[in-house]
Amino acid sequence: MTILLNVFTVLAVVAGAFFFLAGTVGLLRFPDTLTRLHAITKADNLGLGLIILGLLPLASGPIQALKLISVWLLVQISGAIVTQLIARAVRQGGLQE
Amino acid sequence: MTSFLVGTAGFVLGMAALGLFGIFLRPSETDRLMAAQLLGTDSIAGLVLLSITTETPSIVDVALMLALLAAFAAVAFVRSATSGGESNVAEETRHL
Amino acid sequence: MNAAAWFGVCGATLVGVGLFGLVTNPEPLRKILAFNLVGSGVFLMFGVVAKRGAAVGLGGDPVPQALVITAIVVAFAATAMAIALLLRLFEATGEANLDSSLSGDAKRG
Amino acid sequence: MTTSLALDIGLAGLILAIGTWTVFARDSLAAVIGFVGYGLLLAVIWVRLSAPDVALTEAAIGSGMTGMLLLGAAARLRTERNHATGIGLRGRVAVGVLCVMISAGLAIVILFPPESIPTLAPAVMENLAQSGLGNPVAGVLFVFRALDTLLEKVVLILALLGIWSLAPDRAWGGVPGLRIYLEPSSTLTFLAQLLPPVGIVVGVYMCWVGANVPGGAFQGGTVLAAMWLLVMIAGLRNVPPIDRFWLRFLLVIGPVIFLAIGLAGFVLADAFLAYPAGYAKPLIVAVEVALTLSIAVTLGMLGAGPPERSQHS
Repeated sequence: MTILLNVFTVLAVVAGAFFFLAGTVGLLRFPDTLTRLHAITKADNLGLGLIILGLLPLASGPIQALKLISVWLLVQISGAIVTQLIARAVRQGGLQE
Repeated sequence: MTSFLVGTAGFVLGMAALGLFGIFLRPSETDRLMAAQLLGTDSIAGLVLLSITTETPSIVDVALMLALLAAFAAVAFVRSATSGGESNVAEETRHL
Repeated sequence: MNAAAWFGVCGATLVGVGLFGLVTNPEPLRKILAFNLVGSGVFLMFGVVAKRGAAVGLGGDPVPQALVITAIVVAFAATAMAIALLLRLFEATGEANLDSSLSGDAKRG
Repeated sequence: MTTSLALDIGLAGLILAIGTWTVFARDSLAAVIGFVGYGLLLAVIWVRLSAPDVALTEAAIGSGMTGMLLLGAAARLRTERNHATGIGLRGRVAVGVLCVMISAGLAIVILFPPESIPTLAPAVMENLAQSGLGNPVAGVLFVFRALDTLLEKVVLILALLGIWSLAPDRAWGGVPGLRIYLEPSSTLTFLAQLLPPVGIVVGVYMCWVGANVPGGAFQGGTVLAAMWLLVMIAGLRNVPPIDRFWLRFLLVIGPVIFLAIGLAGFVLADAFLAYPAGYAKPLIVAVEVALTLSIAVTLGMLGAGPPERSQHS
């Protein structure tokens, strides 16, 4: 059982790290501001989610696990909204592209 | 397992560094703001990994704090970017 | 060289970089940033001293750590005050510039 | 453990690069954004230095509140062209040499520690049990060096007084000129409705656990202040005029209770800021709760800036 859980952790964390890589590559390679915004928000939130999923079996207790999940939810919500605000400011010309 | 997770934390922060160096060479405000966002998410991931590896539960609290407040600074910026150029008088009438 | 020493050297370098910015950069906002950089460099060195004092099951000496917390708060208070002064200066004169004699030359240059 | 060492060296290098960027970047807005990232990384470094209490403070202040103030200022000054000419090349070189020497001196001091490393950790742990607290840093802040902590709160209030006194005469007692987001009912409204309940829980939690694990009044108060500012920026609540009684009451309640307990120490425990035996923990928790409220209001008003409109206009 422990080995199985460890394999699960390693797989999920590696997958998460891959999405962080994808987010950075997207940020560096995508052609314009809006696509870059899209790349970092989606890929990084997914990466963080996978890493946290992988770490859940290692959490010291249910409260710790709950905290980990709420960190992810917070990043998810605030990241998505901030990105939308940035995108809107760019479209209205408040921010320089 | 411990060095694997620490290594992943290093990798994630390395990705943030790569993104930062790529972005800071571009002359775009939005890209720079994005790079700060990227660093925020990556730091949170790094902290969560370090919390598990060092078995210090309070580090997750630091991650929680960053998750709450990193967005806050960006909101403050977007607000100023959309209203900063206006004169005081225009804003005053808006409030009345 | 252990990890703490690396952070110590990093803190020492940050003090130097911050001082350089504080002296050479003419923009007040940048001076505020540089001032914060010097501060955080000093705090990091304190943190290294605290880390070296780890004993009796603690990760570090709590006295310097508590001092750094107080210092961060005081540095924030100073920064907030400085920013408010700068914005007021900008509002009053239309320029965020410390050197009043420069404002005439600046229009030419 | 070599992976950890590599991580630490990488972190040190990265923070040095970002710090250097904030000094040498041509555009001040870029420098300020760099500084926000610098604050985030600094929190990670404090974790690596086994100082989670400091990491929490740095995360709250460095990336959150300072970031908000600096980004707001940079955006307001964005239209400004700075004409100031810096020091000439010769001066720069001289300053550079001096700074390198200062850094080198500090680095030498930090690289060659004394034979027996001084530490107060055993002394703190020995006496901590008397206070009933479990977090040594909270013990230092509220028992062993309580005067520092009291004065730190006074400094915050003095800074707020300084900022308020920048108000023009006609606006005295009026509404702070916090720049709000100009689009009502946008996605920001949603964020400002969703985040504060979570933030209030986290803030109360930070204050509550501060006696035993990393956390405390300051960290909790900062989260509360950030949530208050978020609600005001989104336009869901008005910024209160600074002459409101409740506002001023909340501003001073923490330091006043702290000072009252400190003065009572003269009678009850023979020294200023000493706690009577057996009552240390409940008294400290009471002080922390009051301080959390005061800090939240002080930081919120620091973020809102000096009054700009009189409330009757």
